[in-house]
Order: sequence, then structure tokens, then C-alpha cells
Amino acid sequence: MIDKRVQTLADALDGVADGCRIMVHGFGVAGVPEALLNALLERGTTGLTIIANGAGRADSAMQKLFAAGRIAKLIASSGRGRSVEPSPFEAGWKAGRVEFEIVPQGIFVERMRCAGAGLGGFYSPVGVGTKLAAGKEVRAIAGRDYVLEMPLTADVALLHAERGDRWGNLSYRYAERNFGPAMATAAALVVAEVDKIVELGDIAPMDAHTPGVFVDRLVEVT
Amino acid sequence: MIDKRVQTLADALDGVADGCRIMVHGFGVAGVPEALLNALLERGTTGLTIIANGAGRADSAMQKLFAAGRIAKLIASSGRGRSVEPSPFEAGWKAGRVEFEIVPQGIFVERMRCAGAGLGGFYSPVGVGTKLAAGKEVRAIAGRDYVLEMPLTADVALLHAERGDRWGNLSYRYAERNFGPAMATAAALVVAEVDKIVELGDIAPMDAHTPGVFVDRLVEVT
Amino acid sequence: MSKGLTRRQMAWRAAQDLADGVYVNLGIGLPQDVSNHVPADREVIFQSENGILGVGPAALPGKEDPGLVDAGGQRVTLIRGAAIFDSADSFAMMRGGHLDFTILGAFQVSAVGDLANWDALEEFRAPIVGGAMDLVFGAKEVRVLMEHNTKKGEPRIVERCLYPLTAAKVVRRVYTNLAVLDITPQGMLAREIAAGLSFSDLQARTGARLTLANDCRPLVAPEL
Amino acid sequence: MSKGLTRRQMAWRAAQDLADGVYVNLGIGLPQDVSNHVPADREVIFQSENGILGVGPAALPGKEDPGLVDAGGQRVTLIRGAAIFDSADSFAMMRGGHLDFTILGAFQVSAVGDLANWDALEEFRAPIVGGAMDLVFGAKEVRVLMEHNTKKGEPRIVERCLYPLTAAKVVRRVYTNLAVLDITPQGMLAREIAAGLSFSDLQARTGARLTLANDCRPLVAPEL
Repeated sequence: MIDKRVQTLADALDGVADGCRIMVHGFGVAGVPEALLNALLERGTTGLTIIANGAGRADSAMQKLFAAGRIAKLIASSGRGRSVEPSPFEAGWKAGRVEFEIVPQGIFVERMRCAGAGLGGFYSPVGVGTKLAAGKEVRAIAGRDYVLEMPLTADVALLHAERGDRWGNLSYRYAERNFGPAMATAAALVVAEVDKIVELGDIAPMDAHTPGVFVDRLVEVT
Repeated sequence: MIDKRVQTLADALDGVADGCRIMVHGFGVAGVPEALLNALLERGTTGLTIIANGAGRADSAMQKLFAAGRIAKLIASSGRGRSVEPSPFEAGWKAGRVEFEIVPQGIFVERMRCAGAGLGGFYSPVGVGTKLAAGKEVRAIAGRDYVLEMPLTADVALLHAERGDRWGNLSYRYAERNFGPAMATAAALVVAEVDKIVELGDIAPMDAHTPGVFVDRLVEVT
Repeated sequence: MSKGLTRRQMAWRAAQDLADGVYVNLGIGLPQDVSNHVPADREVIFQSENGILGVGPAALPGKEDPGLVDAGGQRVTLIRGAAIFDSADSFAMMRGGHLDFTILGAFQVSAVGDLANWDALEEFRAPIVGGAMDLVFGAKEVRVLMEHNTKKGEPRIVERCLYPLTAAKVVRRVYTNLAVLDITPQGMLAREIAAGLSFSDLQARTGARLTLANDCRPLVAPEL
Repeated sequence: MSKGLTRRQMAWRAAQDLADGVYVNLGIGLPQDVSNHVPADREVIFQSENGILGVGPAALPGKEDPGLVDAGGQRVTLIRGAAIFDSADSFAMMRGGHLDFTILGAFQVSAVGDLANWDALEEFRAPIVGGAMDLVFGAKEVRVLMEHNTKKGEPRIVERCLYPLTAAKVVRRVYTNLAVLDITPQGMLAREIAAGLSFSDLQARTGARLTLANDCRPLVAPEL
């Protein structure tokens, strides 16, 4: 019997080690696995590379991880939130304690999909001629310039979904979906926190936005 | 007011010209726009390139198009059905009247997605060292060989969906979805036949598998 | 000297150019207000890059849904006919040329349509590229909506951008509080100028050389 | 001479090696029958490349759903926990290494695991590559299920494939009516041989050199 449910957040993070590359789901506040991030903070894991759309809102668990010095590098499309004050991430980056690789958001997600889909790379028109394409191979195809983008992988992906079942099927609420499906395909270990664990069959086949094959563990959070 | 509905199959195919490249949705019998294909046959359009997963079942409208000599080229992953006798496509191909470009199914759909997603090409591990990769650029990435695959576009895509609305949102029934979403992104003109045209709002936001922005015309068929 | 339009009026002005049936992505900040000013007889569909086509008005207090935020973090609603998808599909839609317009904010726009809107090189703050770079390489037409000058009075329309570029030669039209400007092969054309402002006043507040359109009209908007 | 297992028994044998919890794609034809022989105490999830994870048994007559066919064109059902997706996502799942096994039919398999299963070079028929080439480059392990010999008695296991390759060096295990064979760095190893057949009988019906496994066992299956 396939049963990917675990009982505690600590169990969900079992094996997540110092120096891991961790994808973190969410866009703004929607879809952020806040409970897993708080558990990661509690766990004490350090030297992390975080791959997420942004550095997190003020008072978010992610910013607490930055404040606690646990994150060595951020790969993201956004380095700041709407707060007036610089965030712990910004302070760390400006002080040289945190590395920051900024990636256009669509390339960020497409590189994860590329990895999860078993492809070796793709040619993208985005950023040609800008600082963010510096050092990348440029190639003219059918009269337009493209840069070669490479797959983006991780050791772990931390996701949030509204519902999950014991096979790991995940159903996201509206725009909480965002980066979840791509991240679920691109990490070696995929861990989801869900608002509710439901019976097998309760998620309709069309609503399993992330099919269970991609998910390794899920934990219910309240 | 956005209204992509048309009244007749003939209106749906307005402007589809001799020599067009046409993507045809469907896998086996599921999702095939059979009414549009029959209308295409009636229309008399010829010299077509058909981009579809297969050449069509015996007695399908697509095989009738082959039998009528309307199709100059087929790009597909399969050249035969389960019939014991060779099909009109096979007869035409063997006689040199029809060109056949065979493409592995996953590359077939990924090349359409690539076109629809504005990318210039991608590196794929599929087919390396086989006849189907002959002539393609090969590149070693992280110790594995990949071939460069290019976008696949069309003038027209013909789709089938269970439900559609006046904005062009399409909802597919179960596995009728198959190539529909990718084809809808990759063709200049996207035409859908639907079992039922419903009121705007009747397709739930999570069930609009092809958002209306990709669709140009839809027609109800019975 | 005339300050021209208010920020709401600027958003109103940009909204008037959106024809019935167009698909539009709005940048974070001022551009988001454009959706509130589309004439009632037009269906204009707004995309939000976090995975919504058919973003509706802000949610009423107490009616917010945790799953419905837009790219700017606002609690929003969906209109009838909306569709939801993941980020990979959302950016495929944008980059693949399926949206008619993107209307973005900017730090600077150059005379040839270079856009700088992701890194203001601030001493204590980090940059945000978000989806802007994908959008400007993908949308059929790129428009900018911004104040004509910085708070310090410096021009945002310049001969050459000082900040890192989002993209070169992509902006086609700029809406400011003082003017509507088109970037054309013949240079930057003043199409509309705020009431009370002469062309030379406008030129004086602009860091790039402008050309006066033959049919230049006053830039006007209703009280809002 | 022994004909070994029936076709149903061959499918049964391949099914016994599928552990609880594995994800499997079955090729068209004989491999599709594998799903009918998984031991009842195991959950094995079958993927169909047209966009189903969790394919169930064939639909009962009169209960067919037009939207539920598998890649072989059979009218199927869904099991509880099934998921539906489009072809791009389906092949991303396959090519990205997310499935544990693919079990395919073949025209020929070589001693080093080369697979030929898409073009039999027939005079009047066209080839089908379908999803086979994607699968063999994507699944974690590739297994073949086929008759040991052609109808004319020619070996399908050969030193070198005569037909165009689907992929080189990808097959790890072959199930036939006569044997279970593993392709190993030390060559092709006979793991199980059909009752009534000696190793030399098997070798005589095989076009590639075999090695007898130390622990070679009889290939047996229940009456089915």
C-alpha cells in the first residue's frame, strides 16, 4: 500500500541536511509552505540554498531563516517585498553574507520544468542583451536572438496544497498553484504540507494538479 | 463583447487555404475534431500538411482526406492504426504521393509547447543515436547527449472539447485533453468544435484547461 | 507649473486605449489601477502572472479568498470566464506572444524605447525583476505608465537609461502625468500634452529629444 | 519442443516483479495485459501516455466513457486516486525519470540491450514510434515482454538488431515465453528457463550468446 503521509513536520523534513538546495513554493502569501519553513527553522539546518520566487514577506518564516543566518544563497526573481525597511535578506545580501542570483520569473519556472521534464536546456528570448543574460550562450534562431537556459534542480521541494491524499496527489486552491507543479517535478525529495488530507478518490482526477507520482511525503497542517 | 462562437462548420473553417499546415487534436478516437475534419473534406481544401498524433483510424475523416488526395504531408508519431489492411495514408505514402515525417510522441508535443511558449528550441535526450535524430545537432550536457529540437508551428489547429464558452475557454473530458492544450498555443488560428457551448462562468476557473486567450473560433457540434 | 494628471487619471488614460476584447497584463503598482477604469461597454481581460486570466476587482473586506491574490499581492476576485493555471503555463502564455499588451511601471525609458524597471541600484535594497523581463520579450505591445519625473524632479525619459536594462527597444507608448508619447522610427513623438503645458515646457522636463506630433492633442481626463 | 508460457502467463510473470508502490507504463499489445495480473496485495499504478496516471480495468460493455481510452485505444476506467493531464505533462513525467518501469513489446532486442520496436520495415505498412522512444530514454528501467521467436521461428533476441533502433543499450530485463533474461555487464543472463527446456535448447532458439545464471530457476506460471 502506498502511503506517503507522515505524522509530524519533523518527520516531513527527515534527512534535510545542511547545505541542501531547497525549492520553496509560493507567490506572495499564496501557496507558501509556512509550517514547513518554521519547522526548518526549528530544525536548525543551515548553509541552505533557497530557490523561491521571492525572499518572503516581512515576518515570514523565510525571512526568519535569513535573520538566523541559515541561508547562504537565494535564487529568486524578487529580492524585496513591500516593506519600507530593508529585510533580513537584503541586510544579509548587502553585507555579503548571502549570495543572490536573480532570475526572471518565467525563466525561473521554465528552468524547473525543464529539469523535471528531462530536458537538457532551452533557448529563451528573455533577457537577451541585458545584464541577466551576461555570460550565457546566445544563438540566433530564425532571425531572433535567444540565450541558452539550463535546468534548475534541487535536493528538496517544500510545497503547500489545499488537499492531498495518501498517494501524494495534490490539489491547489486557485492561484496557490503557482510554482508548485513545476517544483514537484524538479526536486529529488518532494514534501507537501496540506490543509487537509482526504481519502483516496476524494480528489477528482481533473483536480490532481500535481499527480502523486511526484510527491514523496505529505503532512497535514492546521 | 468577446464572442468567438460561429454558427456553422463552414464559418469555422473560413480562410483555411490550400497548402495550410493544420494541427489536428486527438489520440486514437479521443479528442478528434471529426466534424471539422469532415467539413474540411467537404470544403475541398488540398495540399495540406497535417500535424497529428496519427494518421487516423480506418473510416476516420482524416483517412478520407488521405483517400481524397488532399494531404501532401503528415507529421505524426504513428503511421498506422490497428486495421489489417494498409490505410489510404499508407498507400499514399508507399506510392510517394504523401510525405511522412515521424516524430516521437513526446517530442511531437514538446515541440508544439515550445512554439507556443515562445522558446527557440530545446535539448532532448530522446532518440539520440537513432535514425530519428539523424541530422540533428547533438550536444553533451552534464555528461549526457541531447539533440536540439525546434519549435513546431501551424497555420491552423483543429480541436475538440466537451464544453466551450463565448470567450473560447475549453474544458476537455478526461483523456480527450491530450494534445489540445499544446496545439492551442502553437497555431496562428485555433478552431474548436465542442459538444456544448455553455454560458460564460459555467466552466469553473480550474476546468478551463485551454484558457480562452488561445482560441479564435468555436462551433457546437452534435 | 502644471502637474498634469493625478495618478488615478493616468491609469484612466491608459485604460481608454484598451479596445474591446484585448488581453492585458498589468505591472505592479500604478499600472494595476488601469483595470478599474476600462469603459463599461468593453470586455478587457486581465492576466496576472501568478496564474490567473480574468482577474476581477479587489475582494471586499471579509470576502477575501486565501487562494486569490494577484501578482502584486492584492486580494482579488475572479470574473465570470476566468481561468486558473500554474506559473509555467502562465509564462508560456506571456512569452509566447498570446497577450496583446503589457502596461508596466518604469524607472526610466529611453528615446528608442529601452526600458529600465528592475534594478534602481539602491544602496540598501535588493532588485526585483519578477515577470517584467519575460513580459517585455513576450507581449505583443509594451506600454509604460509612470510619473514624468522623479520625486527630485529628474526626468525619467532619457536619452540613455542609467539603470540596468529590462530590455532594449521594446516600449511603444508611454503614459505620464504630463504626456502621451509614442516611440516611433522617427523618434519620440508627443501625441498628447497636459492642459496648461506647452511643448517646450514638456521638453524641458524630459531628458530625451521629443517631436511634436502634427495632430497633438491636450491630455485630459475626467475628475476621478 | 516446449512452447513455454502462454501469452497471458508471460504477462503474469512480468507482473510478479512489480513491487508495491511502483509506477509503470505499459506498451501497446501484450504488455497491456500485465496490469491484469498484479498480486492483489500490491498497489501498482499504471500510466498511459495519453494523459492518465491510474488506469483501471477495461470498461464494462455499455459503461464506456468517450473520454477514457488508453494509449492502445482500449476503453478503460480510472481507479480511485487517478490523475488526468495533457500530453505535454504526460511526456514530461515519462522523460523526466518519474516512472519506475516501462514494459514494452519489441521486434528485436540485442545482447547488449539495444531495442528495436518501432519500424519493422514492412513493405506495405508504415511505422509507429508513438511514445516508445520517449519512454525508453525516460523510465528508470526498461523491460521487454515478447515472444522468444517470430512466427517463422526466427530469434528476436539477436547479436545485433536488424531493424532501426528505438534506443541503444536500454533494456535491462526480457520476459519471453521461454525465459527471463537479464542484460548485465557480463552479458545476457538466463535467470529463468521454461519447464521442459534445457539451457542448450534455449540457446538454440536465441540469436545471441546467453550465460546461465548460477541460480537459474524454472520459469513457471499458474494456469490462467
